[in-house]
Amino acid sequence: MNENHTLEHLMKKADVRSYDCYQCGKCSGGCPMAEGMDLGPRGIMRSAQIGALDSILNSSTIWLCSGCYACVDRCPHDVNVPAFIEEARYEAMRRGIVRRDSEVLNRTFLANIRAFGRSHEMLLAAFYNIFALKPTQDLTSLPHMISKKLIPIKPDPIRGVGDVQAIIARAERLDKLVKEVRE
Amino acid sequence: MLRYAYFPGCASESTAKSTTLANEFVFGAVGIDLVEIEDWCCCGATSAHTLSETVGLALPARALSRAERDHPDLDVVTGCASCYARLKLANYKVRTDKDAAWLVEKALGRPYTAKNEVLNFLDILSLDEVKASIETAILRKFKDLKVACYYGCLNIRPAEVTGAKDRENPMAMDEIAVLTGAVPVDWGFKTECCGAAHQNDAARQTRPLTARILENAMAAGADVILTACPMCQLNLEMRQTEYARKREEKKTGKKVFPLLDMVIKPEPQETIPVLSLTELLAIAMGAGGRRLSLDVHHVPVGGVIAQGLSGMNEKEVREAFI
Amino acid sequence: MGINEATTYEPKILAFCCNWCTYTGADLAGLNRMKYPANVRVVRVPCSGRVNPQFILRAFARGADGVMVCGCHPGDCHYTTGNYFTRRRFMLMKKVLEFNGIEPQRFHARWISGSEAAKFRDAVTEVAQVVKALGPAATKVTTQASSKAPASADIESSVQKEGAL
Amino acid sequence: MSKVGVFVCHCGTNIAAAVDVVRACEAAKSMPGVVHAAEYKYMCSEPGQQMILDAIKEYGLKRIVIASCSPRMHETTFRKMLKKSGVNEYLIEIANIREQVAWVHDDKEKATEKAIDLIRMAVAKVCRDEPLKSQMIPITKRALVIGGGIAGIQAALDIADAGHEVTLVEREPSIGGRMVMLDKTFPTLDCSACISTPKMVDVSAHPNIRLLAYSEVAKVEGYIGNFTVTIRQKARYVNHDICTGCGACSEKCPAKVPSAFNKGLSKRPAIYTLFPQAVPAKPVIDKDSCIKLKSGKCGVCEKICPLGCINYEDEDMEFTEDFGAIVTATGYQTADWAQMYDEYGAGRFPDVIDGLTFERLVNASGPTEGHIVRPSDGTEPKTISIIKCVGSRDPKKGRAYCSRACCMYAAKHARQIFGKIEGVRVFIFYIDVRTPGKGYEEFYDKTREDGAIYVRGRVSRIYKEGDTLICQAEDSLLGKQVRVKSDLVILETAMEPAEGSASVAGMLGAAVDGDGWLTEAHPKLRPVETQVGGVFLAGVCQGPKDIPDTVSQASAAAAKVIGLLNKNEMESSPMIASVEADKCSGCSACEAICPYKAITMGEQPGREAGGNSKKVMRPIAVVNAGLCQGCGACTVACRTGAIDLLGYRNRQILEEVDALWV
Amino acid sequence: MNYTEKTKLIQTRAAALLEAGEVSYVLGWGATRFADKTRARFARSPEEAATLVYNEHCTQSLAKYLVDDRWPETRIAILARGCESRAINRMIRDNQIRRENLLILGLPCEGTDAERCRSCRAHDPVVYDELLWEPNSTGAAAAAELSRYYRADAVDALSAAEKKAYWDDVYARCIRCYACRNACPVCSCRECFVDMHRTGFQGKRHSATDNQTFGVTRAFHVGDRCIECGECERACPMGLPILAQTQKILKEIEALAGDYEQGLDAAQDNYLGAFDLDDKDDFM
Repeated sequence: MNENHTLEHLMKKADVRSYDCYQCGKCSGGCPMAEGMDLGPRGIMRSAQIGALDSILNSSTIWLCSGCYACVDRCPHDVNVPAFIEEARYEAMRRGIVRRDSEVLNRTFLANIRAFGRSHEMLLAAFYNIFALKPTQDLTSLPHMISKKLIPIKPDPIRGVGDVQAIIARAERLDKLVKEVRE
Repeated sequence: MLRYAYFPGCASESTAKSTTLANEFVFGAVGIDLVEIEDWCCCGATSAHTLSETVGLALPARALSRAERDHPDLDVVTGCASCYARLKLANYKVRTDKDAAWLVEKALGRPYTAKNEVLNFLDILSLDEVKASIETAILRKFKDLKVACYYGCLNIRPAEVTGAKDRENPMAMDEIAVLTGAVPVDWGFKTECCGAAHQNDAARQTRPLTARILENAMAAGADVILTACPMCQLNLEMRQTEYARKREEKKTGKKVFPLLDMVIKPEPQETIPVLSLTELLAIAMGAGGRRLSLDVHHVPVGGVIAQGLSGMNEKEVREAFI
Repeated sequence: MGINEATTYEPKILAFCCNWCTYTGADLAGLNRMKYPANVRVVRVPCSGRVNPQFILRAFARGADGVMVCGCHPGDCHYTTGNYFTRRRFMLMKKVLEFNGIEPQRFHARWISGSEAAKFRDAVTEVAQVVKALGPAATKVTTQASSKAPASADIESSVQKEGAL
Repeated sequence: MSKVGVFVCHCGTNIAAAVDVVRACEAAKSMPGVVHAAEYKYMCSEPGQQMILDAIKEYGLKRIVIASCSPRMHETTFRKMLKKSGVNEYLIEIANIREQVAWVHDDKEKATEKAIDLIRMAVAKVCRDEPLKSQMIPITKRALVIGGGIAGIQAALDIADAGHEVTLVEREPSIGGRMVMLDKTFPTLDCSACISTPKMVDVSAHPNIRLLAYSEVAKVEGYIGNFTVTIRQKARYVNHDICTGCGACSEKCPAKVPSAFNKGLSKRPAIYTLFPQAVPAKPVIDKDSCIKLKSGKCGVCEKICPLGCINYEDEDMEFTEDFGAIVTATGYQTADWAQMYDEYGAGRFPDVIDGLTFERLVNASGPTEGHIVRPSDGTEPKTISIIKCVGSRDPKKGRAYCSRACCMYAAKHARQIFGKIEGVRVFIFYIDVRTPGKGYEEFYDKTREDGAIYVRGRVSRIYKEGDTLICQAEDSLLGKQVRVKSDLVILETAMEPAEGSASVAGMLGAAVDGDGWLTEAHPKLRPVETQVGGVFLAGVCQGPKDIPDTVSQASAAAAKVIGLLNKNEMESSPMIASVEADKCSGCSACEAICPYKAITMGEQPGREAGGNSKKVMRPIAVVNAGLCQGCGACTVACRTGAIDLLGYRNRQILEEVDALWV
Repeated sequence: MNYTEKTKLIQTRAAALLEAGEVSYVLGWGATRFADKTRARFARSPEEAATLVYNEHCTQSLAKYLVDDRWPETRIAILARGCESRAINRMIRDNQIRRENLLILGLPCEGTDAERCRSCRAHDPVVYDELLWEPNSTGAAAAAELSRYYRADAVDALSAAEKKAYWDDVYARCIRCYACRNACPVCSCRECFVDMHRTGFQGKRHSATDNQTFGVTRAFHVGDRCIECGECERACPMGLPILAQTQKILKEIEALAGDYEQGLDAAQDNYLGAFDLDDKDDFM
């Protein structure tokens, strides 16, 4: 598939048509994460319009979207930007393009679930800080957390942890399968 | 008696201790039976679906399919907006998207038909009969306690999945809070994303927006922010000192070093307590502070509760709540 | 049917076109010198709502290989609502023709506006191809002695007659 | 005997190059009914026409077929020619062998065959053509104008000046419409009231104009030249024949309700005139807020009125009038943005107002005497945000179309603000700035020069922080999010068809589009006419437009009306439906299908069917020749074929079909 | 109640009406010389009323006779079962007869020998002035033996070639006697299209093609108004499946527009005489 095809395919999957967008900026105007984004939702749509898949896949926007859907809600043409962003993010991952911080968090998170079946926020934060090389992030809250016993010292895995692992493994295989079928 | 299959969510076991206790208290008091889904697992929010669409649907579907198997007549309810969003989406996708339904079933290795609804606490507490029970269960009323109700974005949007009618200025929570005598304020960030999902991996980007929510609530004259989600709650209160110091820095121009604060312990800052809606209800229904473990809050809540429940003396307050 | 027959056989297709949209569109196709097969014969009617299903039956009974009814797009009718009735009428007509053993591909209805010359060309070309592939209509074949010869022979004879004129 | 003459045109080489015209002509000679066939280079030319006329004489031709270009080109030419020859001009058919044969087919053999087929079809049809005669319809020389805004006023004045009687119907107690609510008009910034009130006075003083304010059209019957309209005059409770408009009653009336004219910024009494310069300048009682009419107590106005004009027993009055033409000028209303935009506060914030409210706020004769203040606390705003396209260009929450005037009046509002508040900051949020009009771009330039800051980005939401409002948007040219602290926010809302315009359209039989605007007969070539003969469009009821365009369209509609009314009678097309009364069974299927309500089922004397020929009164379809437009939909509904379309009779079409397979 | 009792009731009521001069005649059934056949009978006097019969052989629907007396001087009484009453509604809707001219004696019906009764879905009269006996609730509610579109379904099940062969056979047998038209209560034109010689809708040749043209055209004329009484088939001397064509039209209308049943009241829209902005046009 060439780049234009891929872009079209991603938009089709997300049920988004680039011509629907007339760049009014209402999405980026209301996006809570916009200030931290490079393209922002409007920029994503603009890039799609000019066929710049590359700039979409390499943007921070696809990693920073928090999925609050405020943009779609207010969009005069009902362009589902978050759905498109999600598809673009999967495509980026398929190509090995990742944002380091997000990757560390997400992988740590999933490892957490694989290990225990549930997520333990403070454990997650601790591991994240280590792997992301940000030892001091949120350190100020640590004393409170410890003193109020909000962090379980030794988390218990759920009984079905094996089941959860199997589900994740199967789901990841299915993802690959779907991708292959598509190509 | 209303019965629901209950999905507590991971936060209930750690940071949301007080909220979890309050949930149990309130639902017990109004006579709603929450049957915990047996051996539930994490819904995957928000990393799983970031990485993989199928994993993101399969994890919540695991809990939902167990609920469907064990309690075929019960709708599923959760008290966390993040969990709600994932569970509801899995439910919605299985109902509306044949491909997704197929993937979910294959990944789970067992059927999930999505015949039952997924609800959040607000849906249940807003029922007329439940509101009536809340009213009778309330023993003491707050006075002049101004509350800013924060709904959280994921309880409300996307509209096509949640079916929420009013997405900019919802009133369901305000209408429940009123029952306790609290006075909801009109403010501008009821459904704005608080950035909880990215607090770890994009701290620099998310903290300003969390701070902005707090500032707007304070500007609207609120004494306390009410939340409908433990993730929102933790996120809104956890770094308040840091935000307050940042504001101070902006005002005075004097550089602030958060880590240093751990040692020098600066003067108390301009902060706003954050309570979950069920905590507010539980207190009005007579629950004590110790019973609810209200001391786990990062921003102390005792003062504002005492002020709201005027007539209590300071000693009673101390004993009851802190 | 053999390949040779298929190439020599030229179907005759009757098209009822409304004066305000499709007829104008057909004229525009001419103005733009668009090319399409010469199989279609246009009957000008004021509105597609003027086209009585009986006209179509008559055409088939006479040996038409294909019939088209074309009008303005719904909502654009020069007479406001005419084509809405057309739409209902010929949705049913198509089913009834099929029910009566007439290949439904021989009957086509199209919305073609006055500016859609290319659509007219494409529609006529498409219908001509479809009908040509079907071969001569068998509607005229009857089981009674009083009836005329089969349609294919009929067309041939009519072509010969025209040639002789 | 038919005695058909066939004439094949070469059209230079246009036809002759692709069609063997000689062969076609020869073929025509042996077609049934044909007594003469000829071909010629240019049939439409003077000598070509002469050749046909000569042939008619020489061969005694009774019917003519011309194989040439499209009938859409020269049908009328040849009809005119026939008129000269004494042959009825409807006994002619045209075989279209240029646009639909010569120009579209390369194979000369096949093209010629097709041309011959088309000629044979035309011959078959022409043999069944009947001589038709167009009818003359008398015209009532009076016009009705519905709506007393600037469009209606202009149209009424123009028609009246041309010497025709006009009745102007306005549902509000005064004419003036939206324009008198405005403070100034772009691009000249002249006072809106100063230019519109003299016209209003002209209307009331014009000897040819009958002004019916506080009235509505209740029913429309008839057709072009002959409309009968029922008008309902709402109960005014004030005898306008003796009232002098002294205003004492309004002053003393104890009831106070929000003034719709002032967009709720002030209150008005129950007995009121819409505004000081109202025409007619006499009050009416609003029965929904009058204490006396609601509860029977009060009666202050009756006591105070020196002339005894007050009549609490007044009732709605209906009467009918005849007209030859109708102009609809029902105008617009602004979109109810509070119902559409939760993200703009859905009306919760008093300092978020729409453009029309701002017009009242900034108007010297408005409730604040022209001081721009915040409705919430009466203070003067220091920062004002203007948001464009509220309800326009928004297919999801509002209207998909552009409301056309907002870009300009947003700029006008900015300049009005700069003129009134020292040191004010004005932000204008826009998606595009559209200024197609004389002097409009220059006006926009001046607005920027005055200091308006244009921000390209649709405001995503408005929220409150303390006392101020924050407009959160993206400056999409910078790609940066902006939050503008504003003391006052003005939403430039979309124009929508006025409430009730659809029902007026329904009464007239005129079409409305998906948005509710009345539809013109042709978007380019017949922009002020509707599909219904004798009904014309003026102003915004046809689609959003600004004042200059509205006034020009009103004058254009007036010109059309004058043209119609200057005639004593008009010719109607004879190609209409006709009923064979004997065959009609009265089943009324045709009545339901007629888009023009041209068919009625009249009880008529007729004979009972069958051998027993008792005379009875029975329902029979009757076609109103004035209303029928000749679409032929009824003919298909009629199973018998009792109703048929002249010029396109069932038999004629069947003959055409048959001719194809001889 | 058995048929003898019902006949008695009819005779008594008819005699009373005629005695009182309330109606000029009572339209019902009378005996013939064959035990298993009845025919229409116009009882004009109390004595004649005694000749009226009612039994399982009353296969003929009486309604069509009303169009032969559209302008009666006194009211006409008619015995009306489900099929007659629907026909009456239909004829009122088409301005052929007037309700005020009729005194409708409703007869809840349990079916006759006729084949059409086996697919009847409306045994009880839908319009009447008086009911002569109470509806047999079980009888009315009982499911019809044949499905509503049984004839059309049978043809629909055929392949294209089989359909053609089927109709070729049917229309080769048709003798175009127009009995179907004459019996049909919906065929109320003063002059049928087949008789409009000048217009020439209908070819005069006696060929299968022209016969089929007649059949299909007739189906189009009555299709959206058909009350499914089956009189056409009862009248057909060749025993042709005439209902198939109208059933097909009703079946398609139902598929396109949902529930569609005619004759239920006298103010229904005809499908082809109305439209909906959202009508399907997937044949485009």
